[in-house]
Amino acid sequence: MYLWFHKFGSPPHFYRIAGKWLPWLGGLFILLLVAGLYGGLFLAPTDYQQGESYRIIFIHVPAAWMSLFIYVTMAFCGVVIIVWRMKLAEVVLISSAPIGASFTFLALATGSLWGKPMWGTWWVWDARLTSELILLFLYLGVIGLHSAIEDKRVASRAVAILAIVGVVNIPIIHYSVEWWNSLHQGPTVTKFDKPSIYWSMLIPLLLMALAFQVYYVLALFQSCRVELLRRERNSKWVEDISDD
Amino acid sequence: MSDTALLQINNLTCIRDDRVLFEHLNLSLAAGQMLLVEGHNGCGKTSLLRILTGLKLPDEGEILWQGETIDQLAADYYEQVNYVGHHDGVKRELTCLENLRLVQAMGKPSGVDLDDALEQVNLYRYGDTLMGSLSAGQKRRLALSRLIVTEAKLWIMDEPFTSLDKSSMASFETMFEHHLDQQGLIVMTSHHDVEMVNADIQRLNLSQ
Amino acid sequence: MTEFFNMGGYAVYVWPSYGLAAIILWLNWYLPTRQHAQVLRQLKRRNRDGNK
Amino acid sequence: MNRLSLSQAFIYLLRRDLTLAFRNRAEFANPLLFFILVITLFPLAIGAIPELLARIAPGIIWVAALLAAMLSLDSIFRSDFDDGSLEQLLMSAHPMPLLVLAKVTAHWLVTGLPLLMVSPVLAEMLGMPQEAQGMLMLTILIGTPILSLIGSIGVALTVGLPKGGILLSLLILPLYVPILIFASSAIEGAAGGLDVSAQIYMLLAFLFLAISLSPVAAAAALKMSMS
Repeated sequence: MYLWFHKFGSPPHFYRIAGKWLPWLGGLFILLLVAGLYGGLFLAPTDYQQGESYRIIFIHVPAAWMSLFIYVTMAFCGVVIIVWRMKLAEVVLISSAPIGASFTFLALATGSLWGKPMWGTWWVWDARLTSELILLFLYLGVIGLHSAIEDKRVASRAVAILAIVGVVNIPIIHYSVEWWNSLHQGPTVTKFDKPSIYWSMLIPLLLMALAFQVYYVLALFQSCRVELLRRERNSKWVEDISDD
Repeated sequence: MSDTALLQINNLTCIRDDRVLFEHLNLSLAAGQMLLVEGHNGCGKTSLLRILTGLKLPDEGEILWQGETIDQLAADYYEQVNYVGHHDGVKRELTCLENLRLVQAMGKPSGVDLDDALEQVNLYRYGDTLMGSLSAGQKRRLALSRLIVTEAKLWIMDEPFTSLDKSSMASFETMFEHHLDQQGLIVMTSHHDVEMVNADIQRLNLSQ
Repeated sequence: MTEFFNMGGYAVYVWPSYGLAAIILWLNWYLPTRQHAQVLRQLKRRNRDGNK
Repeated sequence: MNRLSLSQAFIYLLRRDLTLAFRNRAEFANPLLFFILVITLFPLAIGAIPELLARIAPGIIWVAALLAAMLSLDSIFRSDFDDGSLEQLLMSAHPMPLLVLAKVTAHWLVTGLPLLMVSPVLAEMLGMPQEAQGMLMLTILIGTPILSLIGSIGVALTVGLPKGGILLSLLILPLYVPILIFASSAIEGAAGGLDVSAQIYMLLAFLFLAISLSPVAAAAALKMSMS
């Protein structure tokens, strides 16, 4: 296991393997996406309260899940960076940040698009939206710090620390925002009231979540490959690759 | 060789941006020896010194002190190291004596009386003067006096003679020789010619 | 079909959501792919010049 | 001679930083003046309507305290970084998290404590009810050390950067959200005569968490910033 980890973690090996996996991951993503969209847009029945507008859920919820999942992945990479100084983790961490930030943005934007017909306004200080907004700031902080430090190995260690500090704070922020929300607004109409979620809704939702997950790996691999080439431009293996 | 070597540099590589400053550097330094790092500007002298202090991480390789990596030793290593860098590391808003007391508080104090130490670097009369009002050379002398007031086996110095005049340079050279006689180790860079005839000096030229 | 695109009157909210998702997913794929090609081109030039 | 014990080293560095602050007192008065000024601006901007001011006073005071803390943070490590004292501290024989804690404590004593002392005056000016004023002071007493502690991580990460100021606020302000929420709600609750022990316990929990974790993170970040 350790050997595998070690081998997979070596930049040239990762570069090659990731390149090989890309088409397969792409295919899997398209498959899941088509199935999820078909299930979500055609098969799932109309919600009796929200009408057709609830179909935003198939984008919004998976995006929100991913936004959290990616941040946790980044913090995990952060631990690996600090403890083992593994180069691949540095690349994964910083390549994840823009993807995570865009999922967070997507969750916010779709939340707002959903909120307009439900609440009659584009923005409500709903607990989930608010913590998602703060999460977006956390992502932007990681990206900003990384781009501000010139030496990329130093920058990686800096964002590793930041990501770990962030992940310790995320549950605290999340629960305090939720608590604040319950205090100030009383029992609001939370849109995730789950009026008995049907299997026909849940399955497309899970399919879409899976599709996003695969997409994350796909996009991550691609941007990791770029970042690896940039960082290792002086090493032998990059020279060999670009010689072909 | 390796069993008498206190400080060992193994396979050290340092890359800055696109340039390889040095690659696969191997060296060892025994008690009573001095390493003089030479080379033109930007060739990685300061980087090498900072890697030796553990402040900077090498791109490859490791530093061993008495057979153990300095990462593992951490505070145990720092107790035996004194570093004088580009910056003097003294506070303008404190007096000479206050600065020295702080140096002692943060390190392992030698038994030397602070007034004697100031006397030795020719700053006795400025003991209660704020550092901010002293000249660059005087500040440098105070920075170097940390070598006297704390007890450390390994001295790492980056251009220790900057802004010093001939006579104080000579007196510091005597001090360095004395340290080597006491089985101490020195790693330093210097633009000035070092005239320490009796010392066991290894030279490392990073430009080549 | 029109009924489907109409989304029960919520088309203005549903379709932009899906459209935005499509744009964001596409960008996250397209940008690194383009950069990848760019970096490879740079490296090729450098290699032909023969300097390290 | 032996090196100092941990507590001696802590006290020594704390005293040194307090001496430095005292000799630079003009610089350390600025965040306090900023705090007072920002609060003065609110009645001018939204109108001197007593009920409204009293209603939003906890929020105003806490947001101003947050911003004042942000502004003062840079001074924790800046001068030590510039003159090379920081690398000497990192190479000291004492554990760095302890030294960071000493510096943060000194920082709080010279920037957080003054906020605590002027806050009742400002609360009175904004017409905050008596029963809320005690709670305001309590939350500032517990809350501002957390601001300094969390802030020290952010400064440690950005101290080596030429333009770290704006970035620092992006890194730190989101992490301040829970403190802001619990502190202002405790004051509001107290003004309404409610039991706010839950909020106070939460703030205390944050404080202990911050004391135990943030010096370690800040020390790691400083080491990173030096390389």
